[in-house]
Amino acid sequence: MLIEIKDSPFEPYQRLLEYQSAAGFAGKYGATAVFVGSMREFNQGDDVEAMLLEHYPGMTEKYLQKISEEAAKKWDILDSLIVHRIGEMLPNDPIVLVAVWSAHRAAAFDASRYLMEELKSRAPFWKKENLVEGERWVDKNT
Amino acid sequence: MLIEIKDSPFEPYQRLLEYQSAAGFAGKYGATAVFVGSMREFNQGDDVEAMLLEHYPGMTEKYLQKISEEAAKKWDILDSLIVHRIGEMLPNDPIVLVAVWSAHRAAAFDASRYLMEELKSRAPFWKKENLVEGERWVDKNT
Amino acid sequence: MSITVKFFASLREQVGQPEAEVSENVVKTVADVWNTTTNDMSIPENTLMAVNMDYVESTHAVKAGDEVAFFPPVTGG
Amino acid sequence: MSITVKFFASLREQVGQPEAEVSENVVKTVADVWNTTTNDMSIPENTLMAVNMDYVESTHAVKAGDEVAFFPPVTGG
Repeated sequence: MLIEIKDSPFEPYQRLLEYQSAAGFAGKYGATAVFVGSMREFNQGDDVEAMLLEHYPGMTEKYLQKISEEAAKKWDILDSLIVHRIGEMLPNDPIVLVAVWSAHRAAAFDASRYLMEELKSRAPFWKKENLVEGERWVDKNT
Repeated sequence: MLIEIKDSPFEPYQRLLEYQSAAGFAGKYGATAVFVGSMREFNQGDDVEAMLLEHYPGMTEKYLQKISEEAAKKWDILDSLIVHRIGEMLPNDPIVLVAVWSAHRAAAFDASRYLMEELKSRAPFWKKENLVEGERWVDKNT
Repeated sequence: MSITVKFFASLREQVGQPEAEVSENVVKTVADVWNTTTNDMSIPENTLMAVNMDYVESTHAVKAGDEVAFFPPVTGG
Repeated sequence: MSITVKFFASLREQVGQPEAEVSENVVKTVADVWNTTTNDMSIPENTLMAVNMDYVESTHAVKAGDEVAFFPPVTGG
């Protein structure tokens, strides 16, 4: 169970490969469910040129840890990984990676979706978009 | 929308990186949902040393294409990729990769799970396991 | 133009051959194809059947040029 | 030992400062902390509040050494 906050670009599939090679569960898992959230070049009908992702250092990690522990209690999973970007980013940059390993697929599917929904509703991150006309805070998660 | 049948080992995250770089939808997708099915070193309480994956050439591709088209009709997705291994394989080898790209996360989550469930119930593949005591056909998908 | 018949996985091993040919004159349905090509072997429960790579029931009619396949429940993924 | 107060994102900009300190002698609840540090600015609807990095309601009691935070709805992921 690992939580990472990154202030520079990361490549989610490369990170997964590294993490999985180092993990001790080769041959134990039959299922890996992965979600990657990326920055789109448009939002709410407007072109977005760049984005700033702010967070609450300490509380963010605490809540990501909390939801990871909740998922591990609710489902029979082997491990989970959450990586979240902060700072300045550009369209197509990965924002978040969630991965869950389990013996059977239902637990991996359910737990990865739970992690994403809980992250979106409880982890203290905030997005500010750079539009042609200026900046705006994203006011709610869809 | 791509379907691939591989008769030698493949690295799913490497394949995803390649596919995504070549795809024309950078900046359009906010969500990628990925599922990887891997060979476990145990099944139904027994150690599995190797596995043979047989398929029905032609019909397999037809059904993978069919379920990909169904998913694209049911959900607002940008693209999907299915890669499935056949032939002789060893524990920890990736068996299947399913990936779905969409603007928003619900469609990617729903469609990737749909593809896996339909693949498991309709695509003509069969597994034969090598145990210490001999071979056995896997008689049902769980 | 006869009918091509294919058997997969455990059914291929039970039937003892991967493929057979049958004349369209001696069979009307998929069930007839099974009986003719297997010498009336009883068909295992849950056997799946396809004609020209689409799932069908055993009562499905067959014609010259068809490809008929028999196989056990699928276990991919 | 006073109480540390933090403001994030759009609230930080509206309040005009990222952090403040308040004496534990002049506040009893999280709502008091807001009123004291913002000169009774009206609190935006949907503002979230945390004490020592756990979500709380505005009526939550505060004590010396606490870290109190105010921020808008979260938009990560």
